[in-house]
Amino acid sequence: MAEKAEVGCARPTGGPVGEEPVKTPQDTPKTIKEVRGMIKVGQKAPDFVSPGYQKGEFINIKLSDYLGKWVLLCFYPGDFTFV
Amino acid sequence: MAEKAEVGCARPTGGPVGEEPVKTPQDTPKTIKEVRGMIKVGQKAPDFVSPGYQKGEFINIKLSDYLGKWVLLCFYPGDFTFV
Amino acid sequence: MGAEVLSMSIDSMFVHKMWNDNELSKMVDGGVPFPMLSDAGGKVGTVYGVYDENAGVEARGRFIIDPDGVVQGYEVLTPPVGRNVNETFRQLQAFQLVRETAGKEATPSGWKPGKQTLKPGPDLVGKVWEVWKTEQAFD
Amino acid sequence: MGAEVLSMSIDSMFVHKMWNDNELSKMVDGGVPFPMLSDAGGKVGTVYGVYDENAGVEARGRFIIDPDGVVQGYEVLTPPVGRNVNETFRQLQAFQLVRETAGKEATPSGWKPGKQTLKPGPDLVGKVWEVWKTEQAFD
Repeated sequence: MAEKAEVGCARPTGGPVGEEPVKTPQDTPKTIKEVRGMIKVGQKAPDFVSPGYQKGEFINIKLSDYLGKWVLLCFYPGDFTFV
Repeated sequence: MAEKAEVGCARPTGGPVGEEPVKTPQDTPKTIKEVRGMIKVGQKAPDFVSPGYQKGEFINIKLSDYLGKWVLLCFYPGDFTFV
Repeated sequence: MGAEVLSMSIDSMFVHKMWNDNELSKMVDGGVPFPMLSDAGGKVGTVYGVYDENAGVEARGRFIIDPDGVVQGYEVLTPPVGRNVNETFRQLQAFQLVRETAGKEATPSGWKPGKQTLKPGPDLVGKVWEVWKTEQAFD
Repeated sequence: MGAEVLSMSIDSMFVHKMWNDNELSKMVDGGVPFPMLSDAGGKVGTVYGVYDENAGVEARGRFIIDPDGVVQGYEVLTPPVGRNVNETFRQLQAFQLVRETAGKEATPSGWKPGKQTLKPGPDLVGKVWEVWKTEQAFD
């Protein structure tokens, strides 16, 4: 699930992967523009790949590798912050 | 704050009011498209007008009339549902 | 509780009245006190990201809006799972405290009124573990 | 608890390691067990609506994703207010129950494991007040 990463001098980065969110045919063009990229319950979580750190190792994670499991994805403002 | 509404035969409706969300100058066009209309913490709640019912009266509400107060805006799937 | 409540669904205000009179007034003394708003067609719900075009209904979205009209927090759940009103109160009280202290105090995970806050500043960087314990998030 | 945790911020994986080693391992025995992901530039956070371009950091967004990869619920808070981990567990358990019963049971406001669920159906319309009391949301 977590692929171990080789680490060089460049800071690695990740990003969203896969198709754009599905557009339902009955959407008007205006609606499509407004809802594009908006997260909605009942719809697929946008897939992504991301480098990370876990238990002493640098790894690469792809969200879709977690299909079949429940996932809690938690964003936060930053390391060494207070809350 | 809540303006009382005259009720005729047509079912009244409301909708968002005011300007489009502010675009920050450093956004690339791609980013603007993706974030447009997306709710974000730390940014203004989109204003709207809406008809409603309160304590025996039909009313009209405008969100921006509540400036100066904390507001809990709660959506739910529908009247006479179960949860 | 220091906040105005507005509820909203795609039901008309006529249906809101019927629901209040026929069911909710049997659950809450005197019926629903706050405005029950009607969002026919989901126009407002679309802007707030809670309208499901296929089902034609709105998800359980809850938005905390401060006195400047700024969204401080929100939560969205699919229809079968109900909210936790106590958690909404906890968050509202936390946002009100942060606003009253102009950001001088922050509320750590699991904070509720009466529990310890944190006072962010350079001296606290890397030292949160000295003043705040993980168990405090759960007591 | 039946879910995989992924955390994400704009910090690099090198900073994640330092935070784990120098502070978090003093708060949690053995350090952080789950992957701490790095979202430099906020590209993933932008798609999830939690990235603040002006501050260059991400808000406290928390997304519950089911085994089909579908978002069942989410919550976003501004930085000064911490989450309530117990509420996240409550919601996760509620979504898991709804999935296990294939929607035959729904969890009313304030539900937690062991408390009454509702079984939606035509007979229940307008009769929730007979089987479920508002106080149950708070006990």
